[in-house]
Amino acid sequence: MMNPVYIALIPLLPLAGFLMLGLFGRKFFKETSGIIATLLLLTAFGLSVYVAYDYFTHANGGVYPKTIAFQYTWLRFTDTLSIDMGALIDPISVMMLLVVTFVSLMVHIYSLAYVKGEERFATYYAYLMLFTFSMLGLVLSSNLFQIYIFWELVGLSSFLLIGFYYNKPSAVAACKKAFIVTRFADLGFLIGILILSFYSGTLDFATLINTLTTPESAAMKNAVTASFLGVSAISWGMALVFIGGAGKSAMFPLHIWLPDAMEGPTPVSALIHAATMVVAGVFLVARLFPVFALTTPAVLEIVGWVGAFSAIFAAMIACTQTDIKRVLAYSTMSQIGFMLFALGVSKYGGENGLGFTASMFHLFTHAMFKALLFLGAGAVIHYVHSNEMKDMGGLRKLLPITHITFLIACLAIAGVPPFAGFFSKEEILLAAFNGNKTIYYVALLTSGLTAFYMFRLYFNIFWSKEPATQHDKHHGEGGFAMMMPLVLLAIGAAAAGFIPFGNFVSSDGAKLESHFHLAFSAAPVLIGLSGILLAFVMYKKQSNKATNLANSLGGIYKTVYHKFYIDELYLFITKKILFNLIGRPAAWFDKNVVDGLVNATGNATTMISAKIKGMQSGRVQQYAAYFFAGVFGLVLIFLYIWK
Amino acid sequence: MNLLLLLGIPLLTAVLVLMSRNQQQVKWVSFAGASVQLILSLALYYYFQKASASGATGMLFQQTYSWFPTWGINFHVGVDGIALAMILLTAFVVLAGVLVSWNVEKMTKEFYFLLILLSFGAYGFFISLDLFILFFFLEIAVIPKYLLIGIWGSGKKEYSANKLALMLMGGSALVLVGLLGVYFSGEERTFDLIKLSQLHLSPLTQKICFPLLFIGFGVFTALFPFHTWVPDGHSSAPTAGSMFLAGISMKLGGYGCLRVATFMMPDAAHQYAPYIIVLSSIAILYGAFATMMQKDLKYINAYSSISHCGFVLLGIGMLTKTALTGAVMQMVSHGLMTALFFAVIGMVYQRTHTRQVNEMGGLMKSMPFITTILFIVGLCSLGLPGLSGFVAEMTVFMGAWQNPGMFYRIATIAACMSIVVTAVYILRAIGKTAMGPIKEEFKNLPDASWNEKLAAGVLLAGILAIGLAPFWLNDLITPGTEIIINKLTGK
Amino acid sequence: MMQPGLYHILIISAALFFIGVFGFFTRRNLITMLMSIELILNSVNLNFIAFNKYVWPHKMDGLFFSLFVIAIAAAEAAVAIAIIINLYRSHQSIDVEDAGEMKY
Amino acid sequence: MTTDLLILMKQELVVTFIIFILLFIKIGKGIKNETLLPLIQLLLLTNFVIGFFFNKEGILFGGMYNTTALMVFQKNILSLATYLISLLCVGWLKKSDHLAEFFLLMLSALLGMFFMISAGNLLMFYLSLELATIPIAAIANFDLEKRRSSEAAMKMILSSAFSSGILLFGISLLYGATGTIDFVALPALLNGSPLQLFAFIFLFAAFAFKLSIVPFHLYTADVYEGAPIAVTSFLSVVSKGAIAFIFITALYKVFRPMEEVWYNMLVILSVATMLVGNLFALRQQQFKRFLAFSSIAQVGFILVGISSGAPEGLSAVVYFVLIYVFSNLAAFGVAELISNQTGKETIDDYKGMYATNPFLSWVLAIALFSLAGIPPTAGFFGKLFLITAGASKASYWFIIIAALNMMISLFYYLKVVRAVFMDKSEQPIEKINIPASAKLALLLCGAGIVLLGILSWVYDYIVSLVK
Repeated sequence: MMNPVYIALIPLLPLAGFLMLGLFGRKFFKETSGIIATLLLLTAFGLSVYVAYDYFTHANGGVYPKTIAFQYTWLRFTDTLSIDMGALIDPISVMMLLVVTFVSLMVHIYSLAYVKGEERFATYYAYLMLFTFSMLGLVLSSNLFQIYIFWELVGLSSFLLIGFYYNKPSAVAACKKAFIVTRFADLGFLIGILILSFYSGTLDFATLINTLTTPESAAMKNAVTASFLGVSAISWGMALVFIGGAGKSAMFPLHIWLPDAMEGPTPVSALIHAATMVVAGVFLVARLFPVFALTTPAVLEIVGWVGAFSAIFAAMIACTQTDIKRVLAYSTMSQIGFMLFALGVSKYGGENGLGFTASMFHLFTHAMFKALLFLGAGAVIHYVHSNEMKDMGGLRKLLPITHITFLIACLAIAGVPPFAGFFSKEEILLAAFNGNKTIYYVALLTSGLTAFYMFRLYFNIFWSKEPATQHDKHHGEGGFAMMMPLVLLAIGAAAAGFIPFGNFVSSDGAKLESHFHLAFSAAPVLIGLSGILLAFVMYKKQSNKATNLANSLGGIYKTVYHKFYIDELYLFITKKILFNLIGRPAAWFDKNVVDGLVNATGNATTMISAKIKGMQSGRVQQYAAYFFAGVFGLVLIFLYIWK
Repeated sequence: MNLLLLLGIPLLTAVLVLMSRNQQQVKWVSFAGASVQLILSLALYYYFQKASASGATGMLFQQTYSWFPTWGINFHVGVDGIALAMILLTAFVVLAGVLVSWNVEKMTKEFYFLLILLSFGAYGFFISLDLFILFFFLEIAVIPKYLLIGIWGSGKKEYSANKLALMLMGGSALVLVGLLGVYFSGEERTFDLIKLSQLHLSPLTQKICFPLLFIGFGVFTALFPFHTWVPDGHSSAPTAGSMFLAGISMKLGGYGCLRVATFMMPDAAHQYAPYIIVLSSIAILYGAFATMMQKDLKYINAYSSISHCGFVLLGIGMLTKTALTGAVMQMVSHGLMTALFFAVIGMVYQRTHTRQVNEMGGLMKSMPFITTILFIVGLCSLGLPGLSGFVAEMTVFMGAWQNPGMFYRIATIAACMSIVVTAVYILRAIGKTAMGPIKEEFKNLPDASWNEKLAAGVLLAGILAIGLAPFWLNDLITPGTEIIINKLTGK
Repeated sequence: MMQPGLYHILIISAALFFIGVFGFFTRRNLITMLMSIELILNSVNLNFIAFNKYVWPHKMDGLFFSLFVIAIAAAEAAVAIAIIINLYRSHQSIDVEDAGEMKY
Repeated sequence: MTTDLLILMKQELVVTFIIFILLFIKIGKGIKNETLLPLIQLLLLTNFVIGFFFNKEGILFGGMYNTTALMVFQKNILSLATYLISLLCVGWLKKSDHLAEFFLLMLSALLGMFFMISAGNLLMFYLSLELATIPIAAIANFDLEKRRSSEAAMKMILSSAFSSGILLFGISLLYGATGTIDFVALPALLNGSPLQLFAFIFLFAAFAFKLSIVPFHLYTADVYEGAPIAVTSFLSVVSKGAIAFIFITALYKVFRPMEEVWYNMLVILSVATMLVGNLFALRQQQFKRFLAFSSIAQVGFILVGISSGAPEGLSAVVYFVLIYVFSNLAAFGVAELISNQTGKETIDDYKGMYATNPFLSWVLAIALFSLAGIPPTAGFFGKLFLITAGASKASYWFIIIAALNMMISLFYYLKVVRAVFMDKSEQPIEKINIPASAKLALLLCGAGIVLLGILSWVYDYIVSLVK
């Protein structure tokens, strides 16, 4: 067994980096913070590779064991319920370790050039380190509550990084939105945790999954029989947990924060809002997959439908957006939809667990090509100083490396063989085909859309029209620091598909042989290619074909362009309902009724005091009369009434 | 360890402050006193751990002196984990409060004297094991608050000071009646908490005295609907005053609710728990929603205190061990957090001369340290892991959820919902003050001075110590809550 | 001829008492008010004497009490009149209604 | 017998002796105030000190006069208060043309109170009550040229004469019903017949008048306001205290068989007294008048303690009166100093006083806090023990009302504190020149207020006396 210190070091190195740069960065490491952070992360990445190698070469009878590398009790609620901080090592966490450290490393390197000269350079790296730490903690979590803790922390680092340009009002609004929307989803997660912990009596993943997948256990019986609104408690719990996942993974209808999150620096978008954090929801579902699949298949089906719907929904919007980062954001949402419905259609164990493997595989490849896309987009933005497609065009000669790598990524995401996306997507579609036909067709359509909007993006950036002349050419493509990650990721995006993923990751830990069906792949590949062709026709040269199409679609186009008015709906709910119908009345009530009562008591006292002042009339005879009346009052009471 | 030291140091400091010749002397004497007190509290923690390790349970370091034997009043002091946690909280807040008041120019001596008197009351309250002296110390703390707000406050300070003093006195009047009810119902005329807790008070006494005591203490800790002194009082008070008010004074109430009302009257606690839960859930949500509409930073924190203190009462109302532990944790956490929040608000106000969030913006540029602290404390307030608020709130939720039954579930979910609303108002406040474009007049404002940094550091240390490693606090509190819960379940 | 009994005397004394009280309430002249008080005291004296004579003939407390009451009444009257004279100096009136400056 | 007489009546004899000295001084060639005043102060101090020596309990004159250790202590409290007044009011006293007469009358009243406390007989009681009242009416008029002073004296003498009439009528009926006026013999003869009840209510009303219990209190505020502060403080502290003591003795010893009746009366009247006193105090601007109503409210609290009918009640009342002496005299002392040097007597005049007179401000604040019952001042303990004593018997409602009245009273005490410490003023009171003796007295009061509560042996001593 490997040394737990190595595993512990993987998240702790970024943490150390965060503390060092966060506390002293501004003063002592103003220039060197980027290098320090990168080196730390390089070490972490090296450790991850080592751990992964070590883990995957020590399969126990063909099954990868779930082991707890280390665990400390952090907070003990009761004898059985406690938050433990630990590291759970299993195929998916090891895979995630690799993904997170690798992409993060790429982004660190890339940022050396991208963020250079920024006043808060050190702070930026501190935040990146914080994020990396939190994300690593999240994937290593051995405890349901631990994952929640890191869940919140990645939310925080996402918030900090989106709002990195804090003096831009739009960035401020975006980071608030991201935090609050995911927070709202986390509320579901939290309640889900409470429900699960109550019925299973534990927070530990292994025990929890064990208890909740054993139909004979007493806890299980309770959880299934106890119901609310006709749904069993365990289903509620899992569904609520999934809400948390859906929030973080920007699934419909909790996706609204993701496009806005593009206000952050582009490398951040690549790391957090494309490759790692947003797939946390997928990871969570995967983590609890046995419970989903064995105990609450109905909830898993919901997961599938939410994923499928989000996939096509986002793909449609992506076709209409003009901000390149927003296109990528919707594409991310769409791809995560793929991963989720892959899980949704999957079953537990053996061949039936293909969806699970496919989902993880897609997560893996997606991390490569989506990070690449964002970093490429970052290079473009860096060059043209704009996010808008209309400011771009014909950049292929000016940015050759970016162009090539971007193209590779586009091909990968469009599912063109032999790029990475093809393999993972094909597996997903196969799983969907076996599991749920409707979802399969939706997915097929979505792949077509994916190919279309990606190449719309590609052509608009690199072809379309001649480059505008006002770009300052002196900084070129951004130098080695920016190009190296692009190239490395491009290699990943091109080649990752050949990894026999099923050998490593499967729903039950056993190796899963993936078969390649040529006949089956034909349909998605053809659809993808036709999407690319359509994009080629419409966007290769500057023309008004696209505008004509948009006009002919009329209201539909407008609706899609405005993202189905979901943002407006949310705005209405928050501004009009939350603030005006709850907040304002509450504040009013407090000021006028509760406070008013207190003041009224005071005023009433003063008033009574003024009313009875006549008693003290200053006339001695009246005083005596009161005296006498008092005597007679007492006589009356005690001689006649009392007895 | 001799607990009377905890009272002696503040008294000595107060006397020395009165004897000081100039402002500098006053400040340094207070600073020294508060530091010594903090060290003493930490030492107390050390000795307490040592004693616990050797098997001592219950109230440790007890001392009894006969005070008014006719009435059975003894000067009986002692601490358990809960009290110790509160003492540590007080020590942290007092030191920070002394530090942030460094530039009080007006009547400095009196200011510090009152601060120290206030802390004296708090320490006494937490170590009391006799209800009479508990009440004595509870009331000692009222007038310094009145004067602090009335003399050094801002805004409609007289009104706020009056409201605060009167509502708190009203609360303590109810407490007094409740205490007398308990006193006269036992077989023995005693105010001794431990003796009384061993007696079984008659159901009628419990039925009458529990609400009296709970509401009475509840006024101190912003029990809905007796919370209206909180926003006005906090917002009018000078910085250190607000810190003490929210950080220490509101905790007296929570501690009283737990230690006096709930502990002594288990039957009534069960009987009234649903009402407590309803009121505290209302306070949590209602406070949070009301906060959302506030524009003044101090009002924001004050209203959020109502919401946060609701967790304390919710935890008490839930009557499970975890929930009670959570309630105490929330007291400590909220005390540190809100004190720090007020400290930061004070720092901001001192520089910008406004507390309206709409009039600020982009302050991160000119004062990175202060805004970072504002960030951290805001995040603590909205329950971010790694900071104390999260730990406490989660413990309360966990404990609350252990009660089966739809009623408890709904109340817990309602309370959980506040974490979203909290996020809304905290981020709104931070977004408007720290972030966004900076105004011209705020561009050259100085960042925190050494005393402010130290003050923030002290409180932050506490917040992080709980947030990052909650187990020590949990281990400290749990034996205490276990005794209470055993009494509640009749074990 | 009918001997006056205890009740006759008590009735007279009660009447005196109430006349005194009534006078004290209604007269506006301070001296007259003082005289009304004397009426009350005299009713008390009558009471004492009557009780002593008819009810407790062997307990002389009543008799002595009435002697002391008479003496004290004189003292009280002396001080009261002195005060009234001084009041007259400052107010130029001995009407009770004129001396009602302090009120509420 | 003779030695008994000398020792048992030592306090009365000393006071009488002082009265005679003053008489001789007055008859002979007058002495200047500057020398006379210290002499009187010294004599009063002697009077106070002698109270602590040669204590003996006993009965004189066939039960007309009796004394116990508790009574000696009560008289000591009154002596102390008188001494403090003589110290505090030096400014006003020095200016007076009739210093000797003033003390002559005041000490006569004090003598009356001493006898009243020791009275063992209704006749004795009546005589001493008159002796304690009539001289005060005379000295209430001591600001001879002031309209308000004579008005106050007039109200005082007429009201108290009226109340004596009521008292006497009650006594005569009681005599008729029982045939005795002796305190020892009375209880056995009380059977609660309507006539006795009737008589008792008349008696009770007279006590209530002297204690200013609502609705018999109306003269109080006017007299307090009009009379010179020295007299007001004497009235509010010494006279109230003495009456409270004898009232308890009367209720606990003599009218014990009627406990049920007077308990209910006390509850009703105490609630009324607290409420009315507080409500009137709320709206006062004149500081003396304000203190008058506040002292009415305080009496309401005393009634709570008395209502317990137990030794605890008695000890609590004695303790409270002792504290009340210090608190009230401190407040009056500050008022006297200010009024004497600036002529300002309203609360508005006190605005911003802290800036110019920190010492006086603190003394005033502590005194007011003690009156309000805020710890750590002794007033807190005093009030708490009264309520605790009352609670041993009372219903929750009564105690809640009493406790809430503490809150209302805090409101108006804080009004003064606010004026002194917080409000700004265009013309704050200028720096007051505090005479040494007044300063001494204020310090004594302050020390008393702070220490009496914390040093529990004072209370223990009282308890031991009660037993």
